[in-house]
Amino acid sequence: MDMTFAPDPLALLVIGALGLIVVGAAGLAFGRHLFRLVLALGLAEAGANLLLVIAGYRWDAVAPILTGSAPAAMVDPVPQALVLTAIVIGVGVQALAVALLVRVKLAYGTLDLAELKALVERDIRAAAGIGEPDSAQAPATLPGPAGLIGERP
Amino acid sequence: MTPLDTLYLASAATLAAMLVLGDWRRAGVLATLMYGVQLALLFTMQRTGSTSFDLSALGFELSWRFDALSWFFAVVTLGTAFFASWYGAGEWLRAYTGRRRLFQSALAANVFAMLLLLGSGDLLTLFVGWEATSWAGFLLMALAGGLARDAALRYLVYAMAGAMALLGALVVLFQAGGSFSYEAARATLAAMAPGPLWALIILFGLGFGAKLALLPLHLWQAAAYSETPAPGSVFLGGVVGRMGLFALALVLVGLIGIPHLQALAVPFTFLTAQDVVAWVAALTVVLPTYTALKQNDARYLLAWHGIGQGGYMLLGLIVGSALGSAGGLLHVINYAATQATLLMVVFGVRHRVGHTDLNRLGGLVARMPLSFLALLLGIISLAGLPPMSGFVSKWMVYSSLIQDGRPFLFLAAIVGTLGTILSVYKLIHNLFLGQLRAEHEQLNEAPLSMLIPMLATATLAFVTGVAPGLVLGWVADAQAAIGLPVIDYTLGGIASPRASLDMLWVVGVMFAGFGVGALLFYGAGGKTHRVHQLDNYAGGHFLDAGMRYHYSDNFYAGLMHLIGGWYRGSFHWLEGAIGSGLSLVAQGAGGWYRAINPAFYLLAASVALIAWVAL
Amino acid sequence: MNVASLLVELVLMPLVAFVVGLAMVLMMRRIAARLQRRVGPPFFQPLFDIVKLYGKHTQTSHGLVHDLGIVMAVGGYIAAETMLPVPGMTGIADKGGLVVLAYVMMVPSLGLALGVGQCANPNGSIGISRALTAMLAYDVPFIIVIFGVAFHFGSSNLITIAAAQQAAGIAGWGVSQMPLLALAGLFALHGMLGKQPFEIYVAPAEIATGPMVEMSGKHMGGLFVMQCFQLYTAAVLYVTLFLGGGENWLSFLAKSFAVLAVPVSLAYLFPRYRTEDLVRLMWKWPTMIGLLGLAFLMH
Amino acid sequence: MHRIATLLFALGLGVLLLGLAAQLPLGATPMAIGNEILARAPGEIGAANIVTSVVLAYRGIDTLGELAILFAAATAAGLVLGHAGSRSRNGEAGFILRTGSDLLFPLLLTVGFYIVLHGHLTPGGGFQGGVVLAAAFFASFLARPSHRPGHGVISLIEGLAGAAFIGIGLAALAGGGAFLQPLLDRGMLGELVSAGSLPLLYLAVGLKVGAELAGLLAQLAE
Amino acid sequence: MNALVLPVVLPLLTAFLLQPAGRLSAALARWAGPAVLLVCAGLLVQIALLTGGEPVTAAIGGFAPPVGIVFYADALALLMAIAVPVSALLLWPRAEAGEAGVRQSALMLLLVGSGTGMALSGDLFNLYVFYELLTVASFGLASATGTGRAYVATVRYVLVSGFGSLIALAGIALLYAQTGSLNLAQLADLAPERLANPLGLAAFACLLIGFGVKAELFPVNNWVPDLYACAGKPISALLAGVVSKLAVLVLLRLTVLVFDSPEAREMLMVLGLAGLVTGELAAWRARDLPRLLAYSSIGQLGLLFVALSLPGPAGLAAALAVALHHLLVKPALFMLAERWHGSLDKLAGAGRASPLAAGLFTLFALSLVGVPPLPGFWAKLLVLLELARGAGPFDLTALALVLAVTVVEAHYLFRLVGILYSPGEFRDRHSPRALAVAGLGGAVLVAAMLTLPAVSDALAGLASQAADTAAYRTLTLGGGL
Repeated sequence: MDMTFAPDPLALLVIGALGLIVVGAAGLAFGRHLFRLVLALGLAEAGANLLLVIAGYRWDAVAPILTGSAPAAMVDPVPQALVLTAIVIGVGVQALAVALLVRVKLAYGTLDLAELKALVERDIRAAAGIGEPDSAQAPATLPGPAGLIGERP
Repeated sequence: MTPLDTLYLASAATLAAMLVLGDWRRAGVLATLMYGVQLALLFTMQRTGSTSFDLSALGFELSWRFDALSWFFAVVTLGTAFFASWYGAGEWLRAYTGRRRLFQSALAANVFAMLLLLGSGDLLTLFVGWEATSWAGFLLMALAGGLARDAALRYLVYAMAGAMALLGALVVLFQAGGSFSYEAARATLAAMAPGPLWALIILFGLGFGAKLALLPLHLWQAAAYSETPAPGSVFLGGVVGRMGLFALALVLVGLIGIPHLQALAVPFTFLTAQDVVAWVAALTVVLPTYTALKQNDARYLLAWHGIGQGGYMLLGLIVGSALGSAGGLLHVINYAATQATLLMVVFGVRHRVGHTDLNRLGGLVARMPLSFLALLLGIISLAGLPPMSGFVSKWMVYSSLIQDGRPFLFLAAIVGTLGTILSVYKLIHNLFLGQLRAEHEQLNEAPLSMLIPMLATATLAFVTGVAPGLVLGWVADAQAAIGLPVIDYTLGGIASPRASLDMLWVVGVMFAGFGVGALLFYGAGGKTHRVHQLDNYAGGHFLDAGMRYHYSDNFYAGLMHLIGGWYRGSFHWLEGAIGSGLSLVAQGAGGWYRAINPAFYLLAASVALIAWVAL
Repeated sequence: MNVASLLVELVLMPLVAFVVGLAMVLMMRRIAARLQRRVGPPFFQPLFDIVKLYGKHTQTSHGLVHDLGIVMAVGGYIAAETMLPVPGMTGIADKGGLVVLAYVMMVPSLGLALGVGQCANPNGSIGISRALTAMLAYDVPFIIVIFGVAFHFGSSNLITIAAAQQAAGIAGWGVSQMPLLALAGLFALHGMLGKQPFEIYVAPAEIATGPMVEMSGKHMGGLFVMQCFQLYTAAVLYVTLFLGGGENWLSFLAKSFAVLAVPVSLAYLFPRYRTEDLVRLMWKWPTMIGLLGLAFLMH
Repeated sequence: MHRIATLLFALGLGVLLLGLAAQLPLGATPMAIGNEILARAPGEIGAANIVTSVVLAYRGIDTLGELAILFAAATAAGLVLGHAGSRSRNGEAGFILRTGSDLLFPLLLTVGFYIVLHGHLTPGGGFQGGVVLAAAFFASFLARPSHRPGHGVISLIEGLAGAAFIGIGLAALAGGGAFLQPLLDRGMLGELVSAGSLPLLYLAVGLKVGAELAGLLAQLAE
Repeated sequence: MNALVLPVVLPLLTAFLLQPAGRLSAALARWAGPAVLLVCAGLLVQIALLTGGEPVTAAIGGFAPPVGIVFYADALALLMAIAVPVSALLLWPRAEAGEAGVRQSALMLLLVGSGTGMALSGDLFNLYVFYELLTVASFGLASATGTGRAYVATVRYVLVSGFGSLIALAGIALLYAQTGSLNLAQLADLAPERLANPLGLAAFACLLIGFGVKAELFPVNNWVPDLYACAGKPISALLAGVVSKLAVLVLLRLTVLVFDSPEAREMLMVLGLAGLVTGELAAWRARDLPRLLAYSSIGQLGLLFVALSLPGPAGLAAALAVALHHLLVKPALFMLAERWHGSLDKLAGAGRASPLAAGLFTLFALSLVGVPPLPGFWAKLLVLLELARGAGPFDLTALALVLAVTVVEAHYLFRLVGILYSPGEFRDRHSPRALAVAGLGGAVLVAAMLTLPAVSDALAGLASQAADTAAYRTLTLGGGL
């Protein structure tokens, strides 16, 4: 581990990456609106990607492209390839998420979580044929007639 | 092909026959015959035992064999099944509106499963048999639907809790000893430290106690047994719960051993494991008996007594002396005959009347005298009065408690008996004595197909009461099989210097006394004027025959006024509390799964995880 | 012992019991009369009562079970007498014992209960309910006493118990060895007899509200016989357990009568107990005394 | 309450993560595979851009998976939005936008293809180029919503491009090699026609990504 | 064995070409998918027959591992790989007309390709890619019912999955930063010196969370109930059945090969227990059948994770027994749920309406609860025995919890059985295919019970092979082709 006292650019990058993750996670937790959640997720994902790139970084090395000149020490090409893949994956997922949000908005007219929750719960219950909306109770114990239970005074 | 193989084959054949032919008009007769055949096969088998097949699965050996203990319980099982099936073979079956094939198959499955359990040759087979019995019992209890289904479900919870406790004990024992065989288990248990041994005893106790309906695992039994169709109820009430006793005898007595239990102390007290078990048994005698006193349905009343009587068996067994354990085991067979008789009568009444509500019956002795006789014999036996068999086994338990110097257990046992006397009197009084209700005036005696078995079992209970030596031989062999001291018996009972009993003489003298009494009554004195039952006066005032009253509701009002407040359903409270607690946790769990944005929890979980990792 | 002499004993023992029981009934009535400053009945009055009751036309019989109840009540006690050793006769006491006797003594109660139940008179049923409750009350101290005695003498065989006391003399009697239990036993015994002040469940003075409501003629006569036996059984049992049994007839009878006379005389000082009060009383004092006695006995 | 807890948790997460990250051997990656690839790739693959070697050769099947993911996302989005029924957009964009997009379209197309084709030489490649291509089509679509390319064309391009990628892989397999084993001559390092089948693969990737993204965007825009 | 790659790429190829093909012929688009799956299954079976269960590898692109990506097929991997196309064939979604149907078919094919890849791949990042592909494909399939609630459920699924995959990515980054490798075999080599530290454990935790999303692992399984309730039942069956097992397989490989430390196992056990308890308790209170099944699925997978945390081949055998049992039973139950949609209370009479379905349900319920001699019992017994062997406080707590939760499980399952058989007017949806699939599951279950000794031997073989890390490493890194 490098022990220089000067502000270490790599350390800053790490802090940035972690910060992105943390901010994304906090955004997810704070979010009251679905679209913001998707954005927060993208933010956090960017952080993770950054972390992955950093994982392949070496001191005093160049990008892994052969330029004909004497090959200097190069950084690890693998994480870069991985990140390339990961980014594209992220794009795909985000696009799909947005598509889904469009549908949700069409179906319920809102993307607010609290409202959605109530609407969806009612919807599911209605579809399943369960009556009263907020008694999620299953009969935990036997409903016994008085004669069945001997000991009640 | 060993005799045991033949027995299993016959039992399986019965099940198969019922699965195929269960809807046939005469299926009941066929089943009865086949149970009879099994019983005959059992009697031709050597009492000391027989082996059967072995299996191997996942590297475990499973084996089945009979010893004298199994044989003894098998006799009770098949005997009860025989009479229960007979009871249900005739008119009862014709009137039965449920699914007959299902019912007959369920009964046969129960018998088969119980025979498998009784024949278990190692702990794994024991568990397999145990589960088979539990689930067959569940089927039998649930098949009537409605209330029966709810009760069966409750049973299932207890039975599964028990089975899981058992399974836990088994796997722990397996890892400690490396094998499921009884020998290995015996050796492991003998060398085990007190802590784990206690844990195992508790687990086994929970496991087997659930079926025996030991306190506090007894709440399920009354309803589950009562709501089953008549022959099933007779069978369940007569014998099924006793499988718990069998298993406890096998494990607590046979594998751990009474001396070991006596040596195992409860920390910080002067009690031993034996005392604890004995006290559980004693409480099981007392509390359910007094609960029975409060019942207003004949079936429930009897079922609650069934719980209490199980306590006597365990109490006798755990005392561990020759006399006590013989009493406990003997009570199994005595009780089976007794309870079968009583339930048959009660269901006979139900067959005729349509219900068994103790507050809406009375005076049936005029219409159903033979049923009355059977019930009379039954309640005398259940209450443990001479000359019936129930007395003999209870006497042995009492005597052993005296000899062992256990005053409080003795007190508990007798207080239980007193309660039984009170409540069985209520039973016979409210059913058969007092005023006959107008709507029952045209009632007929129970049909013959039901009368014969009930009188037969009553006779059995009487004969084994007069000559307990007839069955004490079986008991003695069973004692030997699980390493208990063996009782020294005679045909009439026990001959030992400290406590002797010769029922032949006692009963002889009793009947002579009755004879003299009868002579005095009928032979001497003036004429007797037979009046109509309702020709009554009270305080010089004629009681109008048009206005019926039978003192039946809240029969022991005075007593209940006094002691009714002492027991307020704390066990129900406990059960309910556990259910509610679980419900609360479950609600929490459900809430977590319904949270539409789980990110907050995820965040919290991540922090927890990473903190765990980093620290 | 040969069978012939045993049979003779079996016949004699109930007879003796009946005669002594008659005398006991007489004694009780005399004591009661003296305490109430009356003269009391003549010597043969109990016998006359029985003859009268049996001889009368029985107005009401509610059928077989009704009659059977009386038969069981009388027959049960006859059987019980053969299990109580008296001087010179042991009957089948070696084949039963204390516990058996205690349970045989419940048979008459059951018989009575059945008979009354059959009468279809609600007052009778209420009476039985009371009687059974009372049984529950006095049997608790009684059990403790039985246990203590059987434990102390190491046997539940009455012959052994009596012999052990006689061998040791008065110091070895139950009453000197276990005074507290003896006291509790006296309570229990008294409750069992259904005499003042615990007579509410029999309700002899207000027949119409008790078990006897439908009993007349022979039924009542049977019950009278039963009462003779009951007094005898209780007294003799107590003597056998605590007072050394019967070495000879003289001391035996003296002790038996004394067992009845002393508490009865005292009991008249108390007012009647209601059923519930009876239960409370029995479960409190005699039970506590008995348990205390047991504690001393066992350690 | 909830918010405060969230904040605390987030802070805790950050602190804990930092604590963990401090232990990472940053800047001194072990490069167990990396070194070997750096050493072998020029000779084995013949692509100047070693990342491209990794993407298309050493980890070619990852790339296939990635294409499949894009395809899956597009298909799923199509499935999701297909139910909605298309709402016709009203009117065309303004003159400036139309003209601008017309001007941009060939430019973007050229740049896109350049990036795609030089993927094995310089930073860039099928993904980056594909995005540019998609942008070209999307820009024209924004300008003239009515003149959108049909679903059929897009799906044909994406299907064929994907199939081509797999086909190249299978061709190697059929030839007795392994799936996605490099075919064709490696050529001279740094030349356009070099690195064997890599440029072809990248072309397939570029077309597929372009079609995929164009389709996705078009669907979302509807 | 380069042909190993075919069952992965053929479905992908078909998926790519399905839409253009659909324009040519509707029938082609409709039948191409199942046909390809059949081919894939046949191929895999043939590979299994050729190798006879011995592990083989395939280096993709001809690059020897660890540089290239390697496919590793031992008996377990092949079994899971075969399970994917077979399950997909049995649970192929109802054919929808037009473009939507073609798209659904394409997604199914993608799911199968990626699933097979997950079963076979021996490279961590490649696993991640396939995992993501599978996830995205399942998004589409799950929302295909087109109801609003299905979209919302899918969105939640997307969010949790997204969270999971970013965590997994971070985990891969952590892992890579320490070892510089992604090949499982090489990671196994490097693990003792590089990963036996908090960072390594952190990487494991991250991967656990990441791959745990599909495996319904505790903190990331929040999406499960609503999705299963709202998605088509065949899709639910597929996700709960084979897909979750694939994720488990990945975790199994990671645990066995790379993170074979007590701390990692402890973590797995705790999370498993949390899932077990919360799942079963939630199922206890569930009021409609799909959610009940979903919750119980969570619970059983919790049990699976508990089993997975047990060391040694015996522990692995227990885990595999639980996994295979669940793989068999849960899809069958979901297929039954297709006939019995809706509130539990309204199912009264279903037993009379279709006795076979109710009988099958009872059979599965018995097996799930663990009634001997059904396979479920033996699976549970193995787990319990291994827990008892461990005998540490964690193990014993787990033992007690597993046992206690079984009681709850029995209660809710048989409460439902009771409802099924009580009188009522229930009319079930006619769905012969659902019944056939469930019947098949039941038949296999019974067959397994009857051939228990053989099955148990096979299971032990699978487990010991899967637990043999040395063989894995030699075969993969020794350049065996």
